[in-house]
Amino acid sequence: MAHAPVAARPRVGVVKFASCDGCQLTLLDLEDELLSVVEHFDIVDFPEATSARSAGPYDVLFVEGSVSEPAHLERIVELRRKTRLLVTIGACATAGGIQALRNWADHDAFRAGVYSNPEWIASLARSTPIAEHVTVDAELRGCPIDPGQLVELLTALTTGRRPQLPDEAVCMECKRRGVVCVMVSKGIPCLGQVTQTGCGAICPRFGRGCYGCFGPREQANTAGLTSHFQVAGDRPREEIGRLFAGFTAYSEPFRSMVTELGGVRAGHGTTTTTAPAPRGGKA
Amino acid sequence: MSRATTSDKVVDERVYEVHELTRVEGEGSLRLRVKDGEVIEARLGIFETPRYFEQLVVGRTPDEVIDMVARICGICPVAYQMSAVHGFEDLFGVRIDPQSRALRRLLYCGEWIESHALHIYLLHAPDFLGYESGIAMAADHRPLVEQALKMKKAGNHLIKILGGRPIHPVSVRVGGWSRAPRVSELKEHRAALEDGLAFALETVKVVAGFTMPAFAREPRVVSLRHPAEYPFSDGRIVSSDGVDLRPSAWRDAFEEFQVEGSNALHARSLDGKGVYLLGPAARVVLAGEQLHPLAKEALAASGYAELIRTNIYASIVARAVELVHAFAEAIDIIDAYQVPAEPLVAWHSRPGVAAWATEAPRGLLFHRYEVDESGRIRAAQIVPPTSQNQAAIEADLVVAAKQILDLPHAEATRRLEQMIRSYDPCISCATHFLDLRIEEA
Amino acid sequence: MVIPVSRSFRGNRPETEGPAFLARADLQVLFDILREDGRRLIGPTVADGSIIYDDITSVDELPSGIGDEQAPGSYRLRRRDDERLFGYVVGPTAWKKWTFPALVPLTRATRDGHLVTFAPEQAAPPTLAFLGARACEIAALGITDRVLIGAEFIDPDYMVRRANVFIVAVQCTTSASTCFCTSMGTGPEVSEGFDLSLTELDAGFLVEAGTPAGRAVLERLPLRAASAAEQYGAAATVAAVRAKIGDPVPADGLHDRLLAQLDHPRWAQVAERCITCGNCTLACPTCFCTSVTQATDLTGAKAVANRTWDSCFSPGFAKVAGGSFRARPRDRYRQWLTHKFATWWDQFGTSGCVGCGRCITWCPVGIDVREELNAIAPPVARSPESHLVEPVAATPNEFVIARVAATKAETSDTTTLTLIGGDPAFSRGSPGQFAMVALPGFPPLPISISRFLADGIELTIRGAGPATKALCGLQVGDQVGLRGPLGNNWPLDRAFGRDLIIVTGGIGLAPLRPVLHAIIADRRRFGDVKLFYGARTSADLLYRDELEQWGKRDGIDVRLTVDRGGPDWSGRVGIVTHLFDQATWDGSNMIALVCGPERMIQATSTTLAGRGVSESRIHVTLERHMECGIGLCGHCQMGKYFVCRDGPVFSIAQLGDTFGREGI
Amino acid sequence: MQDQASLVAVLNSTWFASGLEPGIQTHLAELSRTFTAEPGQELFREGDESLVFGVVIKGRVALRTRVPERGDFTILTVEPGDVYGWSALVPPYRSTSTAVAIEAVEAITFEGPALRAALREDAALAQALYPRVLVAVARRLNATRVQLLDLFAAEQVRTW
Repeated sequence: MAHAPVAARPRVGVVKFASCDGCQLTLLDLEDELLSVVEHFDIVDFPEATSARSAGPYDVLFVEGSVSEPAHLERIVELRRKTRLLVTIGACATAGGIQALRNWADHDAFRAGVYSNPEWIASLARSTPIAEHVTVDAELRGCPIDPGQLVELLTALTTGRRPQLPDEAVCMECKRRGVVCVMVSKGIPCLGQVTQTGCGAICPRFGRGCYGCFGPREQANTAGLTSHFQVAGDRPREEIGRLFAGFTAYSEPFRSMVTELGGVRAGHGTTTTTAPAPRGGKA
Repeated sequence: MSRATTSDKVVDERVYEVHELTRVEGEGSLRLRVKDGEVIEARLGIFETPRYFEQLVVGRTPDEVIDMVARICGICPVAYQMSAVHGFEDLFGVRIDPQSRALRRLLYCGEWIESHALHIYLLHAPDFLGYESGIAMAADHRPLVEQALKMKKAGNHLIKILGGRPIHPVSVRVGGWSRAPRVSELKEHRAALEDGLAFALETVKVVAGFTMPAFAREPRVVSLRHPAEYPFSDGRIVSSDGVDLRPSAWRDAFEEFQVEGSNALHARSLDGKGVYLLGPAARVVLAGEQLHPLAKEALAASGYAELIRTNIYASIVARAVELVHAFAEAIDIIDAYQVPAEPLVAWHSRPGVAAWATEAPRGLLFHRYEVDESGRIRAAQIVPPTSQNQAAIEADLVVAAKQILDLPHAEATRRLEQMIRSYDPCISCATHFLDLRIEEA
Repeated sequence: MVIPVSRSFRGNRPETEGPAFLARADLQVLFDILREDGRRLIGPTVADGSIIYDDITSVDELPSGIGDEQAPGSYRLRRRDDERLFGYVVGPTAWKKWTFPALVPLTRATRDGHLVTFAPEQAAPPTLAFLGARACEIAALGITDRVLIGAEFIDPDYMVRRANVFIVAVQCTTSASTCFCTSMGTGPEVSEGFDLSLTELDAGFLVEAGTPAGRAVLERLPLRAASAAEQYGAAATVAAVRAKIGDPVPADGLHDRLLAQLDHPRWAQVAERCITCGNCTLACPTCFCTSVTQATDLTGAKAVANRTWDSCFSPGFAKVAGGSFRARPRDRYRQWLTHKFATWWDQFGTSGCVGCGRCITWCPVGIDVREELNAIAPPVARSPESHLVEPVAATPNEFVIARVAATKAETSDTTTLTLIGGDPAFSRGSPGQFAMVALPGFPPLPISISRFLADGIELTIRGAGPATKALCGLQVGDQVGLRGPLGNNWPLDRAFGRDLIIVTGGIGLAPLRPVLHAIIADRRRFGDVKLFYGARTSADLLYRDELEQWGKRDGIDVRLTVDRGGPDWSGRVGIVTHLFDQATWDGSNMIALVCGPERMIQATSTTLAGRGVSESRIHVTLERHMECGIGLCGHCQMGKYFVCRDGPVFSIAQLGDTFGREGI
Repeated sequence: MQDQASLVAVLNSTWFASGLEPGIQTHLAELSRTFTAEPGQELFREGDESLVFGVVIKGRVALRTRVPERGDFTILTVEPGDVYGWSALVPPYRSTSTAVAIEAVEAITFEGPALRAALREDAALAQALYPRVLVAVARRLNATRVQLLDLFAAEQVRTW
């Protein structure tokens, strides 16, 4: 027939690097689809879910987690070699994850601050996204990924079409759902305008500002937003920096904002620019 | 960290080794060396990559910390949010609305359901029924697995109603909730929870029917205990041998230490009594009195009330009993729910130490944060249940070793893996580190 | 109970046709009557720190004594010092939420082996009553009517939803700092487009009927004649609002002035502040741009096409295979503003803005359109090319089924499909028109018709992406969904008795192939006919056999050239313009038809001009991102045209200076 | 060798030399001669000294360039009316491509050195001719640019 799926029953692998396992868990959280997913996909390697193992090759490989220890470096290249379609899932794999905040810090200070015997532990100075090391065919953003987008990707695979993953702002999702803008109506700083949607605008729906876990959208005007926060919102630079210093901090242009504004304390115990004592709840 | 320690080729030595444990959360390995019938090495190796959370939170605000520490674990993010938020509210003297407190318990119910259902059916049951995975199990036991998934979904959906998504929910804030659900939202989910409860009760029967490998050892157990409720986030830290502390005072009785060959720190008690066990079995033993009546009945009927003290394989029964409790209490909370008058109460930061322990699905989870004058974190310590259980696991490996020597090598190795899964180890949780500078400070 | 009460008041209704007075205490009666008539009441109520329009059943749910303070990028509720029920301005979300929902299922499709089905979703909308629509909001509904049901193509979903609404207007007795209805000529006075109108006074409301339906409801209300004082008071309040708003954006000549400023440095400056988040467009009561997404199940056998609100601010909105036509934020801001205030007139004979101020209030960074604008404009007539054939499946959600009768591989990546069935309308189509072609689960694609048959059409498709590759992969017997024939045609009649030159390259020959068929069928009516055709390599030339025939047999001067000459190729090498750079012939009596990449069209029309072919005689086709094919989704807008509906064929003169300009 | 009149006529028929003043046309005609080539005949070779500047009257000339290990590639074909060998007028007077007749070709040619000398001595001739040479070269340049855009190339087709 017309459509050309990747394979009749694609051989699928699910592997992890540095991560919390939440994104691969999202696959197991597809409670309604899981059993029919395994009918259409041959899950050959998924350590968290099955003892059956395979060293590949894979038609589709879902990669969770960031590259953050020496062994990861060869491992990802080796996996890429055995894979037709490599799909990165989640903020760690697509952006380096929250652990990438260490990329602004002194790694040795980090380790020394953490270990009695740092020499026993191997880890890289930087936590980096998979795409910094190998070609990635598709990425699912988010911390964690959105189940709906995962299903969309899987159905696109079986249908043979391009997955429809929006490149627009979270704001679009807010407006479509009739969520009242928390920034305009409550003055809550929100990254929704510069963040790629896909989450369903969860944070604004729950009375919070978006904290960017789906990462920067295409052409995110972070500089424009920052000057608005500074001028209109009268917020200190470092506080704005911490907004960007989240789960996708290492993706440009968030990365530049963190570097420029601060927000990550380099190493242990160092002090930072003064900021007012925070007020939680309703002021 | 060496991911594949190749087995030495000593003639009279047997090595049982699993280079990459499966059906556990995170990356760990098992190595057991037996020489002339004597165990000379028993190790649960953890090579999950360190992510330095205790360092990442330095300089951040309490609400930011709640978002960040959730990312330690995709299976039990709520637990991390709970230990952190209760610690901060304890330090800042925040009194949250009673309904907000009820919602916190409800959120924990959701996580226990999701985590226990996942572990019982997709990770652990395949060991007892002889399958490589829950998915493979579905081929022969489809209705069972479908029901299990339904049950799991009911838990996930509960978290979604309260926090927007099952993994890393967003609404837990110091002072309560960024948004409290409408009564109708919860009521709409009640039916699914009723179904879940029914199948949870069935589950107790199912797992009680499994053939448990023989195993006898009575470990020292530790958990929270509360006079009026089954322990989630409140009560006192108690042990089977008389420890009795405020949830903030974990360090008065316990400490963490680093072991070579593991990315996780082990924990031990300062009184030198060594290893202790956390988790469903420990809670049922220490706080069984506060189990929901339905759960109590189910436990009694299962005939495992005593056995779960001594046979680690039977922890799956304790887990099923807690599943019943979580569903039953969730329904009670929903029936009594009214929207909080003030979902988010105002609060002000004050410097000091914010410390608290709550009951993650896998056991006691302790957080400790030093908050500075500007309301930022100066230092942090996070002690997850698995790093506390690690010593107990290795101790039990030694006991188990003696019982599997006559089994064929592969079967023996499988049995050891099954035993490790009985602890539901959460390895990505375990991979977090004590900041020794706090000790010096 | 209500009805008896209202009956008992019948006698007291004023004889005069002047406005009547409804006591505040009796407003609930209006609620009850409307609900008894089976209507869901949508009105203002406080939720989540703002006044939103939502389901309400009782007067108690109205924002009694609550007002709103709006400023660029800021909205706050405030307690009023009175108990007015309508003492606010406009809410965050426009009424289009109900008449033009954010998500509408369009089509359900299935595939079973060769067979496909496409079933349009039939909207069964609720019967609604809008309570508290303001003058600007009613004007917005009027504009959307023109856009979505006012032209030759209609949005059936909108039509039914709109028809089901009963409108209770409320005169503005207060205004926000963001209001500029006065400048847009839409308010504050409500003068038309309502069934009932209310003007709020402290003690109650002046009530007027605007339609028979409104009159019918009015007659059931407990009313008394409004006193002169009440009438004066009401008029005075509204007048005061007008005075307070003033005329922030003087509107004379705005259209022309704006379009004369396409290169103004301000576009770049505002783009530094604009986050291109799209909030302004989705908050706008008249923005109607949409996109269609496909939802399939794991088997791919079932698919639903859903239409969602989209925005010209999103990077993907104007994307085609080669990239986006509005790559820079400044392009997108200019597109939005010039469309709202200028080209909207050209397309729909009205402004696209009603001055409600939502785009100002709900811009998170507080960009104020009024600051960005500079003055006023009279309408200019739209200049669409009329359709020769009434297309089939003319709404975005219908398709007719056609069957693949033959497939022919033209080149390594290009295939010609012969589609039989569909509808006779296709065979009556005209050279240059295109069809929307759909496979379940794939986005429908606009494909030029490359041959008209008695009982079907041919489509020549280049497999560039998954969807086009899927079409190229179709086998004989497979079915597809079709809509069309759409778009305008090559103006062949203009070439009667004249010389004709056809210049094209690559796949661009496909839409011109029917032109050649038409010429050959009636060769004598045309003078000298040239076909200059370029391709990348000789292997990329389409319709090889036909090309030869046209040259040898049909008296057409066929000249081929390729960009890359391989050893096997002894023909011409060089770009198409090279074919007549050196020519000395005179183009003053010549019509030119040009199809190809925009850059190639530019080079060609320049060279043609050098040969004396005037811009009004050079006809070209433009490529844009098309989704609906009938001017309802907004993607393919280019200045005052929708390329799908007003094109794809345009004369260079028609395009004017927008042609070849970056970011239009 | 044809007579002046017919040469002038032929020159006049070409885009390159049409509409020149009679005087200049005569002068050009004196310098020019007709030239014919068989299919396959090589007119000049890339890198050699460029001796001939020509205007194609009939047939087609392929301009080829050699890519090491890929062989000869036709970069352009010269059609009737167009010029070839412009490098005969521009230092260092070396051919930038190899010219081969791919059909029977008739052309009018000028000896490079002679034409250059004439252009040096006859200011009027130079004034009339150089702009046209310039236009011819400019057209080449523009055409080459468009060719470089590779407008008809299929954009790379990825799975997604």
